[in-house]
Amino acid sequence: MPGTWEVRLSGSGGQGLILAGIILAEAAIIDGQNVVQTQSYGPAARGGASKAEVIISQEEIDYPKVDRPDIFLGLNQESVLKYMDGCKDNALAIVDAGLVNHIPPSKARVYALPITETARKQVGRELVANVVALGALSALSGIVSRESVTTALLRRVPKGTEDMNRKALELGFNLGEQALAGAQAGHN
Amino acid sequence: MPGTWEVRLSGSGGQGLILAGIILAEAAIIDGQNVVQTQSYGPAARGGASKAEVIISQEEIDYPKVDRPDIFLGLNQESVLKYMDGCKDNALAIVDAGLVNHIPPSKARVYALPITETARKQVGRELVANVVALGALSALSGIVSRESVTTALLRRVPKGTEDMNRKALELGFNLGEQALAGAQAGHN
Amino acid sequence: MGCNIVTDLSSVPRLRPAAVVINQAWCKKCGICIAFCNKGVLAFGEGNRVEVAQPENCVGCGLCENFCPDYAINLEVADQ
Amino acid sequence: MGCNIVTDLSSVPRLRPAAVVINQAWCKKCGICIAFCNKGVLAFGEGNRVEVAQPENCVGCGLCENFCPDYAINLEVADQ
Amino acid sequence: MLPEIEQYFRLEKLPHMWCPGCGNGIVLHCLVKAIDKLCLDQDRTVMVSGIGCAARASGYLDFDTLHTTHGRALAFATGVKFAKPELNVFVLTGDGDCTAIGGNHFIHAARRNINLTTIVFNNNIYGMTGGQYSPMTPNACRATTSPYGNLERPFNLAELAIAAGATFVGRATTYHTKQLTDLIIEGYKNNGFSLIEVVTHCPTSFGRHNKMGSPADMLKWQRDHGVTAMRYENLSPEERSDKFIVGVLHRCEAPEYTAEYQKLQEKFRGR
Amino acid sequence: MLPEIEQYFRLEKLPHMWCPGCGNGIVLHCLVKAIDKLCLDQDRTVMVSGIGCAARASGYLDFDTLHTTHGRALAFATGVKFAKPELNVFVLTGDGDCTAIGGNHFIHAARRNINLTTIVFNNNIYGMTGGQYSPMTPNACRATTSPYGNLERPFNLAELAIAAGATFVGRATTYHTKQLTDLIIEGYKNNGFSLIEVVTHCPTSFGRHNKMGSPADMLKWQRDHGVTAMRYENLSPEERSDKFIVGVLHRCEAPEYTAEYQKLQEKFRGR
Amino acid sequence: MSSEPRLVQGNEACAEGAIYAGMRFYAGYPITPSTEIAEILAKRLPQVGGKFIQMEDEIASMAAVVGASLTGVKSMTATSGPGFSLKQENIGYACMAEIPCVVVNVQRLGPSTGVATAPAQGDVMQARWGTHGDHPIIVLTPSSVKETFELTVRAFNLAEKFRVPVILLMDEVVGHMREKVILPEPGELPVYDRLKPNCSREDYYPYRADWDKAPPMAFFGEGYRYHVTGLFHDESGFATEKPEVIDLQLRRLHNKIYRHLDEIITYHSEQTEDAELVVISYGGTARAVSRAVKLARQEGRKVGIFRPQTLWPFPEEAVAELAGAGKKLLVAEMNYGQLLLEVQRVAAGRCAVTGCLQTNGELTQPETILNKIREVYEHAPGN
Amino acid sequence: MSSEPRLVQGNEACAEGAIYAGMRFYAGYPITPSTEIAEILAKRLPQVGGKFIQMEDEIASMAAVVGASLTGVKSMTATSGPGFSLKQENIGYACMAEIPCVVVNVQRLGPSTGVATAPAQGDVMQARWGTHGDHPIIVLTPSSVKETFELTVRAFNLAEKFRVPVILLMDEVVGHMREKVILPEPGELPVYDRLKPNCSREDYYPYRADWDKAPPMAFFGEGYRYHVTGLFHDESGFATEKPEVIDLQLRRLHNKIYRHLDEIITYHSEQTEDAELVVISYGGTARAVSRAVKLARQEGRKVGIFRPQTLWPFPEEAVAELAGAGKKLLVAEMNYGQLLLEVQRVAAGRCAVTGCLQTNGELTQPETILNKIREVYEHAPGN
Ligand SMILES: Cc1ncc(C[n+]2csc(CCOP(=O)(O)OP(=O)(O)O)c2C)c(N)n1
Ligand SMILES: Cc1ncc(C[n+]2csc(CCOP(=O)(O)OP(=O)(O)O)c2C)c(N)n1
Ligand code: SF4
Ligand code: SF4
Ligand code: SF4
Ligand code: SF4
Ligand code: SF4
Ligand code: SF4
Ligand SMILES: [Mg+2]
Ligand SMILES: [Mg+2]
Repeated sequence: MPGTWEVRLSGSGGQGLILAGIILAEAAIIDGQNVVQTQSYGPAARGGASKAEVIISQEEIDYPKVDRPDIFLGLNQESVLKYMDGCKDNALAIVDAGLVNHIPPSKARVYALPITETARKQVGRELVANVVALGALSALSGIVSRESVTTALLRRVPKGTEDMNRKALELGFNLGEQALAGAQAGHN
Repeated sequence: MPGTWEVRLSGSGGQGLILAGIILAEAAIIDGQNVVQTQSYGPAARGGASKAEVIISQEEIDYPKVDRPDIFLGLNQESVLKYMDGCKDNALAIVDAGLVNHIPPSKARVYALPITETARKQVGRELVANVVALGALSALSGIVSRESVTTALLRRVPKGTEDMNRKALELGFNLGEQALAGAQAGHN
Repeated sequence: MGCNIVTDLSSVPRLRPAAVVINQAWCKKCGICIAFCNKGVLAFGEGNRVEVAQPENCVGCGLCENFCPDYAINLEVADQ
Repeated sequence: MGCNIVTDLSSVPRLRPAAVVINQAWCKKCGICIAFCNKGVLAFGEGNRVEVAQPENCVGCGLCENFCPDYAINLEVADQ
Repeated sequence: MLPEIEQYFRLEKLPHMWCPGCGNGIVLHCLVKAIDKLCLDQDRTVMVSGIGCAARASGYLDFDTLHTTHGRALAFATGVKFAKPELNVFVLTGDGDCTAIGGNHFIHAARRNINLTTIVFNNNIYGMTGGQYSPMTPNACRATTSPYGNLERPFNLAELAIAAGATFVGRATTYHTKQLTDLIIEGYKNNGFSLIEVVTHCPTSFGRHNKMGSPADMLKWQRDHGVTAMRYENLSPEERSDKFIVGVLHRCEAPEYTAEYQKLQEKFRGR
Repeated sequence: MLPEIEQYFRLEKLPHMWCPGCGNGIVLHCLVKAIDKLCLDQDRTVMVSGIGCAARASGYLDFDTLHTTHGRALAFATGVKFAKPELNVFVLTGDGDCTAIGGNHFIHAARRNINLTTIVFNNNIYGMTGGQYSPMTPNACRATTSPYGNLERPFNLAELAIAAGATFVGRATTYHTKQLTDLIIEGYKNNGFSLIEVVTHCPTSFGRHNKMGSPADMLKWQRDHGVTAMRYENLSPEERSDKFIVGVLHRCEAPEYTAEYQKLQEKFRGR
Repeated sequence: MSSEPRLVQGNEACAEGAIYAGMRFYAGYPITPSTEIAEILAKRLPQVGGKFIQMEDEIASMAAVVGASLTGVKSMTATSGPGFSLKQENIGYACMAEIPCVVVNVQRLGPSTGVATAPAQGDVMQARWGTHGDHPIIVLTPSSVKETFELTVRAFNLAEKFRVPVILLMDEVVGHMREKVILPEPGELPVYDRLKPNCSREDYYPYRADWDKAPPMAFFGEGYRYHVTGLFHDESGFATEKPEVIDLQLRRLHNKIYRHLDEIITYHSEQTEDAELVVISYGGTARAVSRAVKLARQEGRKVGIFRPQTLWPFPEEAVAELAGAGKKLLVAEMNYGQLLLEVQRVAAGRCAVTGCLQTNGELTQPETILNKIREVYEHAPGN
Repeated sequence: MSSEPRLVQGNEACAEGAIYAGMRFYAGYPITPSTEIAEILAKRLPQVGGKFIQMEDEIASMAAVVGASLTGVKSMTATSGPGFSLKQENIGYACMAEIPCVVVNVQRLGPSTGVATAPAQGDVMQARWGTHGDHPIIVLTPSSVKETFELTVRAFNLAEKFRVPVILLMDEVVGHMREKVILPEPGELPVYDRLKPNCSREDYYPYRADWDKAPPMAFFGEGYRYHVTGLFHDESGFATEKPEVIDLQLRRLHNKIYRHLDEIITYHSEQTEDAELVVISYGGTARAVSRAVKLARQEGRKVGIFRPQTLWPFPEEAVAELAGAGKKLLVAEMNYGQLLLEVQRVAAGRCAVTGCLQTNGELTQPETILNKIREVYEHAPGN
């Protein structure tokens, strides 16, 4: 479909990917787009590989699942192996540099970014890795505007954690921008 | 159907009509007949009107319910009003002389016999009115042989009550035979 | 109307009632009233009908009315 | 085979074990063993891996093994 | 029947369908006497029952009456009471209805301490279906499904209710009519879950299988075996073995469920 | 894990699916230690569980294992045990599984005193479905369906079991592993219905909502709040208020159901 | 069991048939009009070395039956509508975990409590579709006391062979009716026993079988130490969420039934060859139909009767053949038209399909059916 | 509720739609994938003056809902397959006693425990036939988050108007999906309130109504003092066993639904006029069908889509029309072919009817449907 982005966010159960998907979707709504968000759970959504998917489009969205991602995020090894498959040619793929060692063969443009490390070292909470990732993803793809994603984020996070989250998002934006400017992680 | 007897026994819940029906059916089996026995219960089979039906035939029996009785027994007023309806022309109808006052219009040959009274006064237990009735019915109709009904009765009754039951059955036979000999209760 | 009654009638020792009345339409002939009447007032009659055989013995204790499972006994108190 | 054991090993004060072995494939990094080791033997390492940081301090008390919900710790007793 | 309590009956439905001598009629009599003494508003009082002989009681009483499915009376009643706490809700249930298929709803209603006055007609049998043993049938008793005598032990219903959280528990018999009426009054007044167990007699399905004699004999059995707590105290263990206590067995305070919820609503309404 | 107990696990199924730090793994550990000490025949021992996180336990144990429907483990287990009394039957069930939807089967299994060793993994929450309050969630605690704090009172499960007829009742925690192992041994040895309640910790669905800290913190909470009966006796009422007893809580004798039935069979066989 | 003719009730024939088939475990909860089955078995089972237990409700009864069956004992429960509704979740469990057992439903008038003692056939569709999720099921229905005995034995045979719960769908008419019958001697009817694995524990996969077969079943307590669950599972019995495995296992569950229709489906068909109109009926209603068909024939109308003993899977082929031959079909049942829907589907417009339906709590009378026969015979469009 | 677009989950739309419709009583027991409905309502109901209670199981939940509804409060429960099976007995009670309420079933993969988080549509027939005895039932099924809101409101309107339990049959796809929606303002959607009697207590017969109508319903506690039972009852509400009364009352129960199909049945039909092939689908699957149909049209194939929002009573007339016009019908659903059976029945041989069925726990992909469309379009017999 024209003007449609299929986004797949994946990682382990506790990494907050559904929340990231929701924020991304809400940012797209602020931008005036149509959007559908879905997820898939493991046996009890603990550990392992889980995913959240977002489709963003100017058109009405019929089929709600992502078949062939335009954008892929993989925050742990298992989810990359399980869910990266099927990316479109030249899709954008972002993986956690610290937690992912192997990448399946793909024609995607792959960026390995220190997402979790940034969250742990620069924000002090690994928990916000999802937000860092969201920043990086927005910056690299331009799929949602910086303002919208910031607004959407701040609406969703618990009171008292706004600053921490804003910081995580900024760090993510920076990671993304640096990556855009710098070296691409190479095709393989 | 040729050679088929449809028998309906009715009375109140506690009068033992189902047992009477079973004994009648078993007597017919001893006589080498085919037989089907059914019953209908009230809300909880207590008091009111209940009925047991027996079809006796040389043929195979398909429909198991009695539509138009050849033989009708009514041991209380309510059941006579509710179930006597539908008797065949010239059917045999036996009602309890003490407990039944009104008989609906019918072309049956009606006998009003002191069944319960006989049980109470001559056997000393109202409980065996059903057996008295069975005796009278057999004698009046000849539907089952005297030996068979006696055998069937003695197989079914609790140990220790054989004599009482045999006596009740005899009294019933006598009631029936007297009635045959004597006056018919008249058509109405 | 219970709401106007200050003490429960049944707990007040009654005057000798005018009559023990059996509602034959409701009576199921269970015999409880007969068994519990200490004064032999009640008895089975013809066809097991419960009858007030000895009305003069009744002391209005209300046991029969109290235990009748079918509300078939009324103690009708005489107008004062 | 429990059936050949007369007294339960875990209830007998042990010899100083040769090694506390962590099965990293089963460990879920919950931190219970670290919190309950009174001797500071265990610690989180790189990427929250549980490491036997001070093996020499271990007294073989077995608490870590006992509380590990994932059976990821074994106290391997030295051959006598 | 006292003329002043006739108003609580649907007279046109009488005589009721219960067997001659069945104790259920006596329980109902006591219930309406209690309601009369309590001066309850007939229009704001609801009777909820399950399925069984006892459960047919609701049909004879002139209130809003709800005859539900087997075992579920307390769950339906929870809906009624929670939705409209200003209604007085009585639950009329048999021993099978309440303690067999309905056992779970019973312990949970007690645990929640929801303000339901529950009267269990305990005739120690499934009467309606013709006399199978129930969880309240004494050990060794005969029933159509225990032709060789019941192998199971019955519940001590009062203890179960207390353990589950009931805040009022009492027991009476169809012989102890005055006590029964009083217990219903006390149970109603308790702001929480109240159990009143009534030992009643089923001459047809229990008595007959267990040679208990006439209905009157069964009432006399109750008279001779149900004793007050005080008398029970003074009995020897042997004497106690076949006796049971009649009267208030338990009473305590605990927050009532619908009231707690109302507080919550007041706090968060419009938020 | 001690090498000698590895044989009781289906090692290829490990690591189990429970969350990091979940207490269920500790309970299982104690269970197999008990089984080992009891020298049970692995081929003649059956594990029956319902549905929930705890109920997944059966899949990790190398016996005949039966993972049933939610709340019904005890009813399935009754079928297994009654049909083949020579089998050792353990029931592994969560607090929701056992006391919410399964409450009726629980009180009836206890009443029948059927020889089942029942281990209730009490984490005070429905873990599997993501943290709704259970009948064992303490009053005022938070859960996804009690966002304003739980209005209900929890069961005292031990008292409920005793009132219902259980002949052995004990309680331990995932901290009190030695006691837990011993209780399972004692419970197994009891010829009748045995309940072992294990207070376990669910860091994901209970701990998080109620600010209980890390899994280790939750274990420490158990250490500090579970006391022996003897210690409990000596505490002041205030000190008692947040404590619970760990150890054997009840023990008595009663006929066991399957044995009673076997007697009946012997008596009437061939009649 | 003697070869003397006896007066036997339908419910009694069910109980005795079950014992004949080798059933030695019964768990139930009383409910009219099925209660006699429990009452008879409470007495009989201890005599034949079996077990009877009255559970706290129908859910527990169904659960206990499954548990018992896993120990290798043929197991059964009996109930009526309200209890049948309650058993549905665990019937689904038995389908999923492939546990042989027999569930008897002696139908009464519903919905809800309805009329406990009134005949009806309102649970035909529920017997097929009562539990959630897609599941195959076998449903048998008898018309006489003798057939009740025989179909009870068959129900166990099919349950054991295909490792499924089999529903014996009786109705109040047949359950409470007494007839003269000669009960079969031992050996007279075939009795099928469960296939057990003959491999070692290591080689045993409890859910490994050909694409259309039920796997051999080890008994609990015999050393196979396997896992049983209501979750989707692979051949080893352990839970899986792999789409291809789910697909395979679910397909096998269906195939093991639908690829063996010849073994499963039986029906009774009489005077259909020359018939212009065939009455399709079952259970108690079929007894009235027999009479009505006789009377219709006496009137010179060419009428036949088709009576499925297997309701589900529906004898689709046989009925399609009747429809294809252009015979008018009249479905007589005591409900609002349930099997009628299936007959309409199968007829696929090839013939007129009409219902003779009655739901007033009374057995349909032969006259009612005869009148309908006359009406359809004369007026329904032929082909 | 604002007219701002929001990201809303299907389960949330159900909860909010219920509140919009006036629902103020919820009783439930958690189960995946329906649990969010309960969680949201636990929070929201106290805020709007409503009541939320978590019951001990699904049976109790259904019972409490009926009890609450009798006091005049619009009531609801939500569950998934296993819980839906358990609720069946009391759903039948609500049918019989004519108690308005809404039962949500967010379907997951069955039978039995199946896979709790996997999408499926295996409860379509159970929703129609799950309880014992003959009973009419209304079943609605949404395909999007917005439609979930709207159909929840409709479900309450129909429940209140016809005094029936209405089943809102969702699936995991729609329940867990989040979409951008603008929730309706108050007043935007019609909200129907229960008809109360306006007569005196003496003149009130709780079950007296025209032959095809639901009677007005008095609330408990308002002085009408009437009787409610699951037994067959006459117009006064009291039990009866009179055949003619039973017949009359049961007929009215059916007629009040089947004589008002125009008010009850809605469907969405797109590009069917010129279509040679029409895909019939619903719920989550219909989303994949939409895509597939677009692709098929791009390939030049004349394909349309027919999507019932009312599953039961089935839009028989509309489908018969398609069949009559000789269009090929393809039924796409996530089960073994359930609605397919009904479509076959209604088509009555007038056109080719094929299924595109998937039961592996995954939402059918548009490609799968497209391939099937191509196959049927090319090869199925025309007429
Ligand atoms: C689900 C269900 N199971 C079983 C029944 C059959 N049934 C009706 S009443 C009853 C038992 C009644 O016993 P109890 O509650 O003690 O009442 P009683 O008749 O003794 O007063 C049973 C088993 C039913 N109606 N519904
Ligand atoms: C009939 C039915 N209702 C509801 C559910 C959903 N469900 C699965 S597990 C569970 C609760 C589990 O709680 P608990 O037994 O305490 O186990 P835990 O997960 O906490 O160990 C529920 C409600 C179900 N599977 N089946
Ligand atoms: S107690 Fe009542 S019902 Fe019984 S005999 Fe006396 S009056 Fe009649
Ligand atoms: S009131 Fe007392 S004395 Fe009079 S009849 Fe009744 S029981 Fe006997
Ligand atoms: S207790 Fe076990 S699982 Fe937890 S961190 Fe230590 S070794 Fe790992
Ligand atoms: S055995 Fe004891 S001392 Fe050694 S590591 Fe474990 S807890 Fe620490
Ligand atoms: S069967 Fe028993 S409980 Fe039922 S009405 Fe008769 S006596 Fe009463
Ligand atoms: S949710 Fe709770 S109980 Fe379930 S596995 Fe996680 S920690 Fe354990
Ligand atoms: Mg009872
Ligand atoms: Mg739990």
